[in-house]
Order: sequence, then C-alpha cells, then structure tokens
Amino acid sequence: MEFMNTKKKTDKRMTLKEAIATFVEDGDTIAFGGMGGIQCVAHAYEIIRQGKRNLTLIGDSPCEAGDLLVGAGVLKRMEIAWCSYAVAGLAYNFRRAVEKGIPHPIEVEDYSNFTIGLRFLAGAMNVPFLPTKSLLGSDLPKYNARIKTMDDPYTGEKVALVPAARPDVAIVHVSRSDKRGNAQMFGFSSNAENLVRAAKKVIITCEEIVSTDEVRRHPNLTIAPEYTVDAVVEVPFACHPWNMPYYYAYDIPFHVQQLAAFRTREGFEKWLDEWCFGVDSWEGYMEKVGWDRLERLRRVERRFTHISC
Amino acid sequence: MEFMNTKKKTDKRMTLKEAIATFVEDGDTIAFGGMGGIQCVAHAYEIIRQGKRNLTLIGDSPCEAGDLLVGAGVLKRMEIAWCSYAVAGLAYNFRRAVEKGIPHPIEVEDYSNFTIGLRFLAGAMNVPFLPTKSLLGSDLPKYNARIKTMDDPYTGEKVALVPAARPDVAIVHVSRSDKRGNAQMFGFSSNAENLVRAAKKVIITCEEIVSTDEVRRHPNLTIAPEYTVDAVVEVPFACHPWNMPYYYAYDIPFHVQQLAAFRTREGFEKWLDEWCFGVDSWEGYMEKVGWDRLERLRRVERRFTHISC
Amino acid sequence: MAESQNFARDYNLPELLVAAAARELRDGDVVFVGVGVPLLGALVAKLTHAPNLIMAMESGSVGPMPYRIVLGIGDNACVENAICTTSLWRLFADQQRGYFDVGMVGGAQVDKYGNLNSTAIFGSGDYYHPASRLPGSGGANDIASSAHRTVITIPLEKRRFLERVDYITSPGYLDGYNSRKKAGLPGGGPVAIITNKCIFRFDPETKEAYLDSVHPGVSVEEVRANVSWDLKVAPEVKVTPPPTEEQLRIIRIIDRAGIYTNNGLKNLTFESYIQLLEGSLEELQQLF
Amino acid sequence: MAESQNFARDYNLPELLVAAAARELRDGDVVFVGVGVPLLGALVAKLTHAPNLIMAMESGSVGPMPYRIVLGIGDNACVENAICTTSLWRLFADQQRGYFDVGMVGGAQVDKYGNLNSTAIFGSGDYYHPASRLPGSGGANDIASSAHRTVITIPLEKRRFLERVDYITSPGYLDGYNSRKKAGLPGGGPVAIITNKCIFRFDPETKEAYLDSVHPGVSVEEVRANVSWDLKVAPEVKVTPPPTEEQLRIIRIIDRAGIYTNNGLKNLTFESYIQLLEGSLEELQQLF
Repeated sequence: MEFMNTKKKTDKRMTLKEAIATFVEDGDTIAFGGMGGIQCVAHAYEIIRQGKRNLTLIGDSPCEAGDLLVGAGVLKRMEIAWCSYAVAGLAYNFRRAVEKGIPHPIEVEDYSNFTIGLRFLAGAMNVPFLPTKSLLGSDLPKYNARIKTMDDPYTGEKVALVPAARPDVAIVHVSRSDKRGNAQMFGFSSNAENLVRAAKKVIITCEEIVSTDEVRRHPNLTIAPEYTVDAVVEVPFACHPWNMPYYYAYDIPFHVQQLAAFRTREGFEKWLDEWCFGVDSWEGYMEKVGWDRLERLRRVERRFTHISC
Repeated sequence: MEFMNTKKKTDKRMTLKEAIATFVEDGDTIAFGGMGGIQCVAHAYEIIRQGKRNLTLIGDSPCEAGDLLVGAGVLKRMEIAWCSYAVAGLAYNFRRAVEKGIPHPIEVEDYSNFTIGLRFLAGAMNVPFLPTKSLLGSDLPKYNARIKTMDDPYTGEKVALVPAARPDVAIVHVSRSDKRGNAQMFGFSSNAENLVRAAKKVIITCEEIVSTDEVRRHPNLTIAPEYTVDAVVEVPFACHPWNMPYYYAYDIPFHVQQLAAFRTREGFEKWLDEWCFGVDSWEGYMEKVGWDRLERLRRVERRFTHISC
Repeated sequence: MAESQNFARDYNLPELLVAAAARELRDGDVVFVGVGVPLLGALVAKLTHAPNLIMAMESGSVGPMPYRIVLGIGDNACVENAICTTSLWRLFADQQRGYFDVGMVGGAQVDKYGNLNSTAIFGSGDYYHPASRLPGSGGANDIASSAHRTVITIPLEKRRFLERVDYITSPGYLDGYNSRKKAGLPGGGPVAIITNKCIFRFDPETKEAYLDSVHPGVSVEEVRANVSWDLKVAPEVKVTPPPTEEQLRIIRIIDRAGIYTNNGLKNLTFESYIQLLEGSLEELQQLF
Repeated sequence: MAESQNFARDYNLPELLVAAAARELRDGDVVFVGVGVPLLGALVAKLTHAPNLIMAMESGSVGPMPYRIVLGIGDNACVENAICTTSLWRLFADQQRGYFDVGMVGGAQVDKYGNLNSTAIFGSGDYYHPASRLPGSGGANDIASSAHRTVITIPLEKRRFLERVDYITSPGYLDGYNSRKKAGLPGGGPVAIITNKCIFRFDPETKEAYLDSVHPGVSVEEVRANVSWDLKVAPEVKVTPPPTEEQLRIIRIIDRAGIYTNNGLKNLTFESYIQLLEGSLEELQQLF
C-alpha cells in the first residue's frame, strides 16, 4: 500500500540539508529542542545557510538557535521565555534586534519557561489552552494579550491560561533513534516529548542511529514514537559547543571565543561568514573545530556520565 | 533539624499494615495505581482487614481494588471509568452494589479512562481543571455535573473540562524503590506518576527495595521522586493474581476460580473470610496461594520479559 | 494479495470475526486495541498484510510484539518488544492529538448512528437505578471521540440494536448528518459494526448504519429481525469473506488454547496455563 | 553547628555570597537552583549542614551530585548521579504543586516589595522600545510564583533598587500586604535579597523589604545611598557572617578554577578546561 504521509515511512533517514530543505519553509513557525544543553546548533547553521526567511520561533529558552537566527535575519517573531547564553554571555544579536532593529526589527511575545512548556503540552494534547498559576500578578499578561486570566469554574480561584503552540516544524536532537523515528533520550529531555507532538512536521536528529531491536530493548527511553516523526538525521556533535549528556562535554572555551565575536555586529557577520557560510555542512564545521578537540570533549564526558543500559 | 513532614523522612520503610493504619483514614478519598495489570491487591485486602469505612475511590479502571472494596462495604462513592475484571469476568460486587444496594448503596460518578487520567494530571499540576475533547457529545456530562463544557476563549472551539482529583491517599505499586521513596518503574506506568503527585499522602509499595545508588544509576526510571512519597513498603507479589511486568505473569486460572466465587454474595463473603480475614497479612495470603505457584509465575515471566538495565 | 483467495473451509465464527477485524486494518495503521477479537485481529493483520501496523494499549504501551496470548490491555505481554512504554494519559493524549488511525470499541447496546452504551441498561429504571450496571466507558469514550476511524464489535441481538441507546457512553454519529462534527469531536467516527452475523457500514451523508455484508449462511431477513429500527440495506449485500488459510493458521498459533476463539478459560488449569505460555513462546517467536 | 563558629578570614565577596546563600537553605529542602552563586550555595549547604538537600534543575533533573562545576542548568553535570531525570514541564509542574521549598532567582531590577525585572529596562522607552532588552523570565516567573520561599540575588545599586520595577517579570509581594495572595499565587514569596553589600528581609505584615544585615565593612548609610526608596532598617542591623572555614574549603574545591567566585572564564583555555574537569572528578568524588 502507499503511505499517506511521511510519518508512516519506515525509513525516514536523510541528511540534515535534505531535512531542512524538505520540511522548513519560509514563513513557518519553528521550535527547537534543548534547554541549557542539547541545543540545536547544527540545525540553526543549516537553516541560515539555506537562507530561510520570516520564521517565527517558539521556545522556552532557545538561546543558541534564537540568537543565531535573529542575528542572521531569519526570524520575524519570537515567542519565548529567555534568550541568553547563560554562563558564557549575553545574546547580543537578540538585544541588537530588540533595542536597535538590527538586522531588522522583530516581534517578541514574552512567556516563562513553564508556560512555554505548557503551550507545547497543550499542542501535544490537541487542546486549545492549559491553565497555570504562573504569570498571575506579574506584568507578562499586561503586555501579552494571549495570556488570559479566568476564575476557575469549579472553585472560583484565579488561573492564567496560555494558548496551545502548534509549530509547523519541530527540530529535536536526541541521544539515539532508529530509522523509523523511535527517538530515545538518556537523561533529561526538557520539552522534547511535547515539542514533537505539538508540531505538524518533526525532524529528529540524533547522536547515533540504532536498530529497532535496540529500541525495543529499552522502550522506557522512547520520548518520540515513530508516529510523531517525519525525518531522522544522524548528526554527531550537533550541539557543539553545547553539551550533550552521556556524549560530550560543554566546550565553554569555544563559546567564550564565539561570544566575544558576537559582541559587535561586524564580529557576528564575520563569524557567520567563517563558521556558517564558509563551510558546506555540519561536517565542515566539525572539521574546522577539529576532530581531536571533539574527541577530547567526548572522552572527558565518558569519565563523568556513561550509559549503563 | 526536625523534618516538617513525612515526605522529608530519609527512611520511609514500614510494613503494609503500618502504612495503611497510618495513612488511610475513614472517610478518605483514595486512589490506586495499576491499569489492566499492576493492580493493588495486597493493599485492598489490608484495607478491608483493617475495617476502613466510607472511602471514596477515584480511579480509571480500578477493577480488583474497586470490586473488593465495594463488596466489603468499604466504599461510599466511586469516581471511575470502568469496573470489571476484563477477560476473567465481571465485577459482581460493583454490579450488586449499584443494581441492588448490596452490601449498601454507593454513589457512582462516571468518567472515561483518559479523563480520569486528566483529573490526576490536573491534581499533580495543582491546577483546578484540564480541558479535553473526550466526553463531548456523549451522555457522560448529562449525568455528571462536574464535567463542564465551554467554548475555548482562543478559537471558540468546544472543549470539556474535568475537575482536578486530589485524593487524600494514593497507593501505588512499582517495580522498585529506595527507602527514601524514589520509585522506579520498568515498563508502562499507567497514571502512577500523576497519582503520587495528585494525592496528599502517598504509599509506595514495590517488588523490591534497592539502594539509592542503584536508583541513581537509572534516573530515567524514576516516576515518583522522594519528595512526593510518605511511606515505602516492600510487598512482593502484591498484585497477585494480576501480572507485574518483568516480575510475574498473570495467574488467570486463579482469577477464574476467584470470580466464580464472587458470582454470589455468599461466595464473595466466604472468599473474604478465607483469603482476607482468614490470614493475618499478605504473607499469609502468599503462603496460602503457595510459594511454588508464585515462583512458577515468576519463572515463566522471566522467559518473556527481563530487565536489561 | 493472492493469498487472500485461499479461503479456509473449516473455521468457526470467532475466527471469522477475527479475520473481519483484521481486514479493517491497513499497513502502517496505528491501532488502539482492546483485548479479545480486536486484538487478535490486529495481530493477524500485522502478521499478514500489515507488517508495519503498530498496536497501542491504554496501559501505556506502543508497538509490542508479544510472544504469548494477550490477557488484558495491561498484561505483561503488552511490554514485550514494545517500541515505547509510557503512561496512560500520554497514550490517550496521543490519540486526542490524532496519531491513532483506528480504535476498536465494544458495548452492550448500539444504535443506528453507531452510538454505544457500555455504562448501564436502564430497563424500567434509569441511570441511577439501572436494571443492569455495565463496566462503564473505560477508554471507549476516548477512542470513539478521537480515533480517525472506529470499528465496533458487538453481537447482533434485537435488545442490543436500538433506535437509540439508553446512554451514549461512546459517541458514534450522535444524531447523524454533521451532528458529530458540531459536537466538537476530533475523530472520524465508526466505519463498521462487526457482529456475529453480519457487518454494517455507515452512509456517508446521513451517517446511518446499513447492512453491508452477511456472514456465510446468514440471510438479510435474519439480520433485519435482530435490529429494532427500520434497517437500510446495501443495494447488493455482500457475503463476508471467510478467513484465509494463512489468517486461520496464525489465529490458531496466537490463540492456541482457544481462549478467545474457542473454549474460553473454562478448561484452563494452572498446569495447562504454564504450558500454554511456554509453548507460545517458542511458536510465536518464529512469527514476528 | 559548632563548626559555624570557625569563620574564615581570607575570603572574597563572591565566597561570602555563596555562604550567605547556603545559610538560607535547610536540611531536607528541595531547591530549584539556577547557575552561579545560588547553585554553589546549594552545593555548599548539601556538603555541610543540609546533607538531605535536593537540587532541582529546570532542564528536568532532580537530585544530582555532580563531580564538576555546573556550567548551566542543562549542563551534563546535572544528570550526574541524579535521582530522577525527567522533563522541563514536569519539574515546573512539581514546583507549582508545592514540592519545592526554595527557589533562587535574580534580575536586573528589584523593588521594595521584592518584585523582580529581568525582561527590559525601559529607560526613556517602554516595553516595546526598551533602552535595554534583558534575557526575559526564563523560569524565574514560575519559581517566584510557586516556590515556598524565594531567595533573590542582585547587586546593590541605586538604578537597580527601585520604588517600582519597570516590568514585573517575577512577582514578589506585588503591592505589599496581602496583594500577592489575592493575585492567586501559590508560593510564599521572597524571604531574602542577598546583595554584594547586605541582606534584606521582608516585613511580615507590610511585606516591604528592610535592611537586615550588612556585610563586614559595609555601613548602613552606604546601603541607604544605593536604594532609591526610603529604606526601612531593622532595629538592630546584624553583620552578615563570613563563610566558615569548612564552607570556604568546599567552595574552593567545587569552584576550583574560580569561574563563579574569582576570575570567571577569562583565563580558561581548552587545555586548562579539560584539566579542570579531570581534576574536579577526582576531588569531588571524595566529597559526596
């Protein structure tokens, strides 16, 4: 028989280039997995390289992807809780866009991490909203009309409502997946399990592709069953310079150097020329970082966390 | 320092008798883990043995505990989706109570499995309700005033609301736990993760108590962190005759024999006299079932499912 | 499928029903299954024409390949070789999200719009004082609300096939026409009612059930006599095909003790049960 | 705690702040931590007076015992020896449920009722055209809404300590008195503001911040000069205790490169970073 859609395919493997070209369209609403670590870096570079435009980003704290995309002029709008590189530094591109309209002005709709999480959960459950006790009393509802407050019809207590997020595309990096898209995660998964379900189209990237038999040996680890997934891409070190639990440590010295460049618009543009447009693909980026360096990040991580299943 | 409540204790181990005596009070609202399998059987017998009264049961499909407790006259009210023993037979006690008020009349409030699940999720999240697309158009809202329908304030589409469940006590059987109550589950967990969070007091029973170091080796398996738990009890074979994945197979021949007895009120009373009041504890029940039989159920299960972590 | 022409000759009614259920399923379908005939049908489909079929069980299991008969939707068999084990609410949320192509539901009463009652037979009483209290919805309301299509299994009896059920536990097409959609239900509604005598399907416009096929040896009149409304009948009523040889072979391997398709549980002893499990393991491992 | 009398002599300001944060925590507390001083404080508490303290990180990690400096709330260090790894929404839901005793939050502006702004400094503009766009709430609004008590860390500067913040990202006591409760917030609100010069606490009735202790060598006047409202002061202003010898020893093991308590990242090379990690592993394994 013919399968009706890409989620039914039994082999969803493709390259990152193909996945982004196939599933990300100009004007789409997009969401990335990761939080603190497990950031979608390879993916953001590829989107920039392909010259995508007018995207809306929904995310809790999509620091790397958010700041890169806004700096590259890819985003028209962000619905987020946070944009900064945390310990390594501030999101200079995000600031320049909001404060000075560089490279162009963007709309920002503010939420909190939990309530962005609830928006994805609502999308994943196919309900139009979810209630919360966050946001009450704060100024977020004052400047965001889509945060509504209501009196609970059962008890009369106050709750805030946030609307479901239903992005066109979710891009989520996981530990491993089979070719059907049964995606598994060791360690925490931030909002990944809901992102994949909230989105219409889902690109799973993974550190390693494994057999379906291996998936079946550890069904507890599956955060995205194959019926949620459209594409599977093996992208080792996809989060560099960020960390991937059980795979490689955070390359914070690299990040410091990167953010020093991002402080100025010129520095950022030069960085993109070199690290994004100056290479053909993520393989080129990895080559440039140096395999020995990546290997050392992997080896040192193994001393702290190792998969014992 | 003194800990403020039992959830802060660092050693929560006690016997099942102690746990039920300490945490289940007459008039309480109670909920049990399990769905299809992993039924709380030892726990239901102990509650009956201790003569608890006027309990309200909230549960998706709490067949064994529901039917036993209603037959023993422990329940005054059930908020459920289903009560039956599935393949093995019908819930005769539940039917007798509703149809004929034997041993006494009970109130029943009907939901579906999903919406009972949502009620626990709402309780776990500390929000007063959750929305769903289930229940719309059916007669459940017609006879259950606590199912409300509303127009979504974002899109105008119809949703049904169900109220949070916040039972006084949740009793949940898991694969293993440490003495602090970090409870882990191999395989599916039905609504366990939300039950423990929705309830005020939580009794975790487990097939085996393990060290906290062992818990830390597999943090993905933890469905109830210690801060949700008040008591930890090691109760092997707690689900007999039901199945416990990775531990022992369903003893359906036993169940057939049991349900043959339950067909009549006299048969049920005789059964309770023999299997509940005729023994002092779950150890007595297991002795009566026969250790060789239990061992064979365990051995045969090992051939089908084995923990590989 | 050439094999589908090799129809079996010696089969019983439950085996025909399993084959009929299997035929409702397509390769690649995600199926929300209950125990008994529907589950056997899903397994037979997976082992014949639908190798990429995925079973979902409401206890929280996705994609198991069990090496033994499944004795409940929370049986240990459900975790065997699963691709994902999770929680009940997540499984149902995935269904509400629209990931499940087919749901299999049953009940004690069904009406001409495919609405099902598994809550209470009112008799001379009402919901609060029913003649017969049934188990309740379980997951049936949720399946009927959200699965893309639902397949109903229920025995054909006049007291069960009603103009209107006493209580709508699981919504079919409600009052027919577009009333289901207007109620806000995301799923597509029932596509078939499989009974012990025939199969009904639904008019695309009115959403009323009509007789589509009779099982071998059953007459249209016999069906009419067991339906309490003025039954509509397809212009050319088909004969339900029997199981194929291959389907039958698989049914008898999976349900080797005939728990669902023959003697039920009544001859099962503890010894024969353990032997059943051990024997199943060897035979079913070959199949997947 | 006898050891608490053995105060250190040679310590720097960040080390004092870590010790102050540690003192806000009790044994058995579940603490929602952010990186930097709060996290170091939680680790120091766990390794001294609060062995049963549990750290929760919003990426989805509960109870880690990391053998290296934690470089983010989603750093790999967060999964080391965790008792539970789960999802972001579940962690926050657990906080909303009331399981978390303490949350640590920061911001760019704070006001007399402990409301925090980490969204935008309006300057001559407004929310839509701010002089300075800050990172946003992240999890801070959620922590401030639901943790039983929150501990605020922020540098003492007149432009940061305002009668009213430009934008309430994270609610403190809103307009004081019972206004927080009336807004429907489940958590208890802030209990302390730890600054580089002093610690503020809150009046139980008015919920206004008052000066409770000054750090060694800081005067009350110096604090007043850096607060833009008419600051209330405790009848007897205490002196913030320095770190104990034991606290200091542990701070310097955990943050052996001084990333949070000394030179920051500026001297870090890739080589020295890898060496830092390898050295940490050996030293920190001994501690837990």
